[in-house]
Amino acid sequence: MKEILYYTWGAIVSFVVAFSVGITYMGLNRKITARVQNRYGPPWYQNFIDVIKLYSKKTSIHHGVMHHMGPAFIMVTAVVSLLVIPILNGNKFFPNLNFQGDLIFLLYIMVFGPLGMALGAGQTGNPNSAIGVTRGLSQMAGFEIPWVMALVALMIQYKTTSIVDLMNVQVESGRWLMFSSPFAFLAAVMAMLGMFRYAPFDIVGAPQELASGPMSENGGKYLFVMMSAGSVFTFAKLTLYVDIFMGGADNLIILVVKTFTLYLIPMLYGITSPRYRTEQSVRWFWGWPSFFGLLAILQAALF
Amino acid sequence: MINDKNSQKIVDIIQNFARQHSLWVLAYGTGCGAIELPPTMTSRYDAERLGVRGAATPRQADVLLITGYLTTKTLKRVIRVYEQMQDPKYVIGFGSCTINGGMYWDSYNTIKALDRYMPVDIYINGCMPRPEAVLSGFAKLQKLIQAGKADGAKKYKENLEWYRANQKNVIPNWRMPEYNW
Amino acid sequence: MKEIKKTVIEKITTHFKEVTAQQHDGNRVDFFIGKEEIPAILFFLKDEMGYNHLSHIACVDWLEEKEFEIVYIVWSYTDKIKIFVHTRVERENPVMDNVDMIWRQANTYEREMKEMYGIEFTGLEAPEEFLLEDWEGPPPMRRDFDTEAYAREKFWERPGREDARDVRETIIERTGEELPDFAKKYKR
Amino acid sequence: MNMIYILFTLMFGGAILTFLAHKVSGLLRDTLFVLTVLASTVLFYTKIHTGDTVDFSISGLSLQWGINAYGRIFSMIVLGLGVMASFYSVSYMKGKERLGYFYFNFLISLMSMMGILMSHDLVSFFIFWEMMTWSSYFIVIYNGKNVQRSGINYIIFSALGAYAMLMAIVMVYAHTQSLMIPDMMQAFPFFPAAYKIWLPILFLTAFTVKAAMMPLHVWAPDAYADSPMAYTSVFSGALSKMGIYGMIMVFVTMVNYLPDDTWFRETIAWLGAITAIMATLWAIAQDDARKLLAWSSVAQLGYIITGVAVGTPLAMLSALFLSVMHALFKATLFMAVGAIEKQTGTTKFTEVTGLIRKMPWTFISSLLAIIGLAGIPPLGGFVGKWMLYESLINSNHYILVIAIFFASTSAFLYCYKFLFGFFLGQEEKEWEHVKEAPALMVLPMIIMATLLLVFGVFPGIVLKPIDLGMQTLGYSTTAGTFWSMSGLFNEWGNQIMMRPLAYAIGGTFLFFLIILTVKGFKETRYVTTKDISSSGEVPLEHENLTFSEGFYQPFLRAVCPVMKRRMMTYYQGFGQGMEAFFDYLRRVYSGNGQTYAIYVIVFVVILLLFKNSLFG
Amino acid sequence: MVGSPVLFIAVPLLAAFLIPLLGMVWKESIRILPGLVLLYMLVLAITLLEQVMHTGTIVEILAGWKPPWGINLVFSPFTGILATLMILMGFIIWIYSYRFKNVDFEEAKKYFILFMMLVTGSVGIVLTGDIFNQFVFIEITSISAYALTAFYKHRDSAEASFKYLMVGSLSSMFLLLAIILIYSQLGTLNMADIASKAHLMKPEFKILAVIFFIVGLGIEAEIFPLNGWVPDAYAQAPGPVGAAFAGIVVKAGVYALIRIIFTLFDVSGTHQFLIVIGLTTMIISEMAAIRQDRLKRMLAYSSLGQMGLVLVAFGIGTEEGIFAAMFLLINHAIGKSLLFLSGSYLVYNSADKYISETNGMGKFLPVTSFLFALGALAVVGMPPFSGFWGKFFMMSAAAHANMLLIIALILSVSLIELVYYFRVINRIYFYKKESHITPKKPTVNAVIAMATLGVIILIIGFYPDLISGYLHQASQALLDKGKYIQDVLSTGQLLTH
Repeated sequence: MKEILYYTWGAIVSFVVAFSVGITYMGLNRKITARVQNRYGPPWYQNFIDVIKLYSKKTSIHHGVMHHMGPAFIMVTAVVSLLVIPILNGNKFFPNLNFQGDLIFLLYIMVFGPLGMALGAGQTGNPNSAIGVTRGLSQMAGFEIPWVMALVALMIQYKTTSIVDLMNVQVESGRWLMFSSPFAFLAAVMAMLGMFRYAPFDIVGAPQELASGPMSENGGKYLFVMMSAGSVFTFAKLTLYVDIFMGGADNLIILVVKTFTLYLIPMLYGITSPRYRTEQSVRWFWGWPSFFGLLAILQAALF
Repeated sequence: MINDKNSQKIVDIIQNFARQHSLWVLAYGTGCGAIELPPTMTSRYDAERLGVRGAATPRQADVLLITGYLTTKTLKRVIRVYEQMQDPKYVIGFGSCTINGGMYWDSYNTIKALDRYMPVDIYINGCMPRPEAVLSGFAKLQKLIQAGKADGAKKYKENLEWYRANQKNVIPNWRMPEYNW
Repeated sequence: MKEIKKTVIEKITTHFKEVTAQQHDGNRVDFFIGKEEIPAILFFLKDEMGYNHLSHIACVDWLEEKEFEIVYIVWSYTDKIKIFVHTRVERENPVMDNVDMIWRQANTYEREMKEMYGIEFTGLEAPEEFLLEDWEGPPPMRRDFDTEAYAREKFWERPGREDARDVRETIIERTGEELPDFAKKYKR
Repeated sequence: MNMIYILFTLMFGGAILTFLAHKVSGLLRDTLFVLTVLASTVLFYTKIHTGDTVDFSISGLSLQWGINAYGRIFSMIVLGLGVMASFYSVSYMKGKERLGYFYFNFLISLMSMMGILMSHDLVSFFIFWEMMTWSSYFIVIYNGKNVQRSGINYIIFSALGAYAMLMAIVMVYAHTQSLMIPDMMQAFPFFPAAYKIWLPILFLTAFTVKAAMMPLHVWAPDAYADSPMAYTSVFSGALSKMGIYGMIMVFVTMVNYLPDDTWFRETIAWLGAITAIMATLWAIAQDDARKLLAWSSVAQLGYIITGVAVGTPLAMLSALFLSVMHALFKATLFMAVGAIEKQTGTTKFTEVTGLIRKMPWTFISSLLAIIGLAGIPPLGGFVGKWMLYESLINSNHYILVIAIFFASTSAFLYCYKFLFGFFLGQEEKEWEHVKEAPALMVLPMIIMATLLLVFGVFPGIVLKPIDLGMQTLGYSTTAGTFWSMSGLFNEWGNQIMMRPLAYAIGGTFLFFLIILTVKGFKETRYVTTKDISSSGEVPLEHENLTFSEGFYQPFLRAVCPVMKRRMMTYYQGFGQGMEAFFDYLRRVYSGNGQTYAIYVIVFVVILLLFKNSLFG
Repeated sequence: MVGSPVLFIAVPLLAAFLIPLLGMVWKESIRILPGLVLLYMLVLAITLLEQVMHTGTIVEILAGWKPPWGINLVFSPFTGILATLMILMGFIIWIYSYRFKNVDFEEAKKYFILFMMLVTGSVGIVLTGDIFNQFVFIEITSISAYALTAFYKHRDSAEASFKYLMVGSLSSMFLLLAIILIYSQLGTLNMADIASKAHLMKPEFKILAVIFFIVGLGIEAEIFPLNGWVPDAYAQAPGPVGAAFAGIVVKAGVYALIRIIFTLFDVSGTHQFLIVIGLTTMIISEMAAIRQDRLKRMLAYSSLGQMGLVLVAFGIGTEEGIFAAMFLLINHAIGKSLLFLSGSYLVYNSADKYISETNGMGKFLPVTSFLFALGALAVVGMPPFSGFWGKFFMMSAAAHANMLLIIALILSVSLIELVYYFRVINRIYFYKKESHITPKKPTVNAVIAMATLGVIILIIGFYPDLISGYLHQASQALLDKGKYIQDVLSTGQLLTH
């Protein structure tokens, strides 16, 4: 009983951490974007305010059960991936549901949320939502390829499908996988650009064209849930990358530093990019990123 | 505990703070005011530092900007959009056209006073108001929100019949879903 | 250019007996013809003479003459000549032949004229209201339609602008311009 | 009399009685039909035990029927789906024509599938195989739509496969003088070298036709789409698995003994993967739910084929597990399409939208089935795919993993399309009257969807009989307990966290759902799907803004280079070429008496000229 | 003892002559008499067959002359089965055509006379042990066949009959040449005698004789370049006659050819020749069949293909092969007759007998269509119908003889066969009926006849052991040349009159 309480407490803390870090990152993203555009920009805590405002909206509407449950789907995905991804090296406090094969598990659970949200978006009957969903799914079929290639390369090279094993490898050897498997890292990072859906891969929710796509009917508290889930998910994904490529982290500060460094990549790439059309982005992912993925597999298989 | 008056007050303060500093605007680009918004939002005036940010759909928006004259045809859409927004919601009327018809005072298809048809929280004067005026309008709105006085939506809900009568007077062929908040 | 204009006029006048031609400077030729002949002349212009671009269909309200004048403006890419085909219909119950089978885009102009002037086009495909949504008053572009009175009656007006005037009156006052007779007659 | 005889007599007699009862009364016919399936299922599971056999002989050929643990895996699929589909079809087929014919062929095909599983000799195997072919063929053309295309394609390819198998059977028979499958297994290592190559190829031709593998798949989409949905669930769920059943036997008994089996395995595995990819892409391009599911079936079978071809114990386990799962979810989906077809009269995504509130149970079961199909945890599909990936990585098929994963990721696209097309989107006035399908149709779907969930959380329930079956095939046991499954590169028996994970997922889900529903969301309201933020416009009653035309156009534009050519074009070209050639040859029969007389003379002359070389 | 083999010749011939006489007395008798006769023959044949299976070949000597000089009839297991099959088919076709030309007495009389002649001739070909006698029976069969082909007196049927006649007379010529050659060399016409003395013949004469026989009999046996008459004749003859051609006449031709090759001469290369010619026949005719747009022509070509398959099976030459060939022969007789009988109802009222005119008949003629489908499935060789077993045995025989390529060829040709039969079945069941065709309901006797065939197909399909015992004996009998010679020439069961 005590153990369960302990783990629950850990889960809640990790959720809070992920939420605050993630939402801060998003705020920083806006700030940095503004600075790059020669603006003053909102304060770094702007997204907190936004989230609170969204939560304090008095009304919200839904178009049916699936629409109502859509945000829950994505929240569940975010939380479960957070539970599965080890947050700190060898830390017992943060929950760690990891197991052999959790990489494959993560690959699939990560689409559970988007798919559930897509169902919710579909039920709204808003054509923009459905168009956004089709674009999102198409893009997903694009970036999953280099991402999987990178993971498979790692799996081959280190003979494991467990994240903890990969982290241990790095801790023991003292070398980060981003240096020992550079191609895998390259492919994975390129896939990450699509995963975060920042420009140039933001056609999914293009605000001017699609009215924010899948989210176009979500307001108020639904948007609140989605924004928080998004921030948790952002943190979870970054942590995953840090875990498998950058040797994990020993404490939260290092984790934040590493994740933020990693987060700069999609952010800066996004700020300075225009937008791809769907088929262009899909082809982009099947081009160089997949080529690097292939190189990574070759490297893993041959050396 | 939530029903406790003091804590409710604190919650109100936090909520109003958040509402005040996070204004997602839905710019309904009618008339010439639409062209004033790009400078307002971009580098020169940068409304985002006030927390003002564009929203893509009425469902996500807090503030509805009516940027100029409204024909009866657009009025219908504007009302629809306003009713789709989530409470709390605010309306800002831009320019003299929304106030008294402006130069369209004798047009056969342009309304001449926006507040007869929907609750307006702030009017920004001018023909057209410049970005500075717009920003000051936002600041004024923020003050109103902070004071809890920006209750256009409440007014609309309470006086719905009056608004509806006015709207139907202008738009004879009324086929819209019921507003039942 | 002149030769082309001449041949055009010749051709039209030989084919259509009751047509009067009028030459203008530049690349413009005007024809005046009865309204029954309009489809025929337009077909002729398009098929025989290569005037396959319909630029516009305009309408003029000749209130005093109790007539509408409808002007079809067509253009040839080879001749580089504009041809204005004028015709007149009576103002009471105006009915005109529909020409959107010659040019599909004529449909747009005709629908507009139907709403704005109340001219009926026989067999016009007009599925729903076009520019004026929920319009109940008389066709607003007719000159005898009193915009101001209509607006005052229909829309609530904020007090304080009672002295607002027709901008044309102000202009006339300031410039001291002489008004034509018919305009005086219909002055508000 | 032996129980096995009774089983077949029951099924065959039931088929004939059902056929005859059609003339008497509809109720009697339906009752007989369902009773036959139920009774034979009960009989099979209570009276026939693993290892039971019965010997007999026909014209000097000694034959044997029986059931082993391997056959039991598939009998689970056949009879389980049979029972579900029989209940379903009683309701689904109500009011259609020629039901006696339909039920007769339905029962015959069930019987022949059981026969295939219970044949221990090649001749009865072949006989049941062919019976399965024609009975299913007669159902494919039952609707009378596209008969010349779907029906003839199906029968040509099936016959091609069957004849290849017949060839192989006579080769085996000529060589071993025995038709027993175990004898063949024992004798195979001692066959001549040419036989060793040809026999597996010939057998695999037969089996891959049924399993719809790449170059031989062209019949499948049409045939699946054109048969009545009540049968397609069996057709795609169980009948195609007979191909897998045979393939596994071929791989276990023959390919394992090839001197160099790598190229063989690689070829088949890659063909399976390409099938999966291409069929997935084609499924994405479909606008008709039947076609979409048909292509999706082909794609799913591609995974299974890859698993079979790779052939490590884990891969085999995953292939068998996926077979069971595929039977469950694809049957559910086909039944859902059937229910929608029954209620609305169409299966096109462009025509039906917004059924979720009208047919909630159908939606829930298809949602579960789709989640299973997509391989998302915690449903059954995930376990199978996981094992497949692990086995592929384990056996150094790196690129193959990527290919399979690509197909699997792209599958989300059509999965979403299916759910969106029918159930989501705007609710239309045209479908306002639509009600939930009758209970007899909904129940099987719900049962199967529930089973999918149960098998996903407790995969041991299915893995245990599969393990027993694999031991029959000569694999060592793969599972110690219900819970043990593979850890990659680790010993067998490593605990996985499926159950805690399932709890975690379910728990969090419920938690947030409750939060969303109760706490702080009191002001949440339902608004109709017409009330959407479309630039302030109010859609009219007859206006449907649902996005359904050209659904994945951008994606298809991205992949269009590979979709330009269709296999069918090549086959059609070949067929037309052949017919032209035949037409040319046929002109020797000129219809002219003089020509014929000349033929006689010429024949005599030729014989006389070459008499010494011909006869001696 | 019910009777002796001679009755198979004598009774129907007598009946054929009696038909017009009795017809003067009682019109219905011309219809009943053939049936009675055929029924009697059937009973006799089955009894004799049962007896032969147990006790050995019956050799009957006519006119008291002992072989090799006298005329003799040999009722061995092999010939017996063929004769029984022919009589059975004759009987079923009689049932079918009982109401044939119901109003036209003269026509019916002709038909039944010719039909009896046809059966007599065919049975005679099979039973006789004398080569010249065989020639005579072949002529009887052929002439009645010419007449039956031209029965409808259309331009087309006359043309078909003329083609048949022309090719047929060529065949007679060659046959006679062969017989003359043998007689000049060996001085005997008795088959057994020839067989025992064949080694005395000069090889070149022997080969010449074989070639003449192949050409002469090949026309009746419908081998490739000599079968141009077949489609026309089958298509133009009345429906039951087509069935009789497929079920009776061809069998006799094939028998004669096989007897010459297997028993009479020991020429090497004939078996290979049979295989090659059989394959050629099969391939070309199946290819032709798939391009036909008329139902009966399609069936005729298909029939050619089947006979080619039978020849290939004989050509394998092993006991297994002959067993398979016999199986195929029986299946073909039953299946193809069923197809002809039911098919002629499917296109009964259409002028051109196009396949497209069978569209949608399944609804209007359910029984006929079902039986047609059954026949098609049997002919194609779909298990569990009778055709499958024939094909399977044939293939295993070929595989035992290491002829794998042949199996592959046969299977690919079977694929073609399957395609065109299934096209027709699709049309019958799943197409919309052409409005101008009014389907004719089959008469009761026709239904009985067709249903009998259908039942036989099912029975053999599910229980091939019913006939396979007989067939094994028959194939042994054909292969055991010495026993044949011995039976005929010396001991055996001699029936002397």
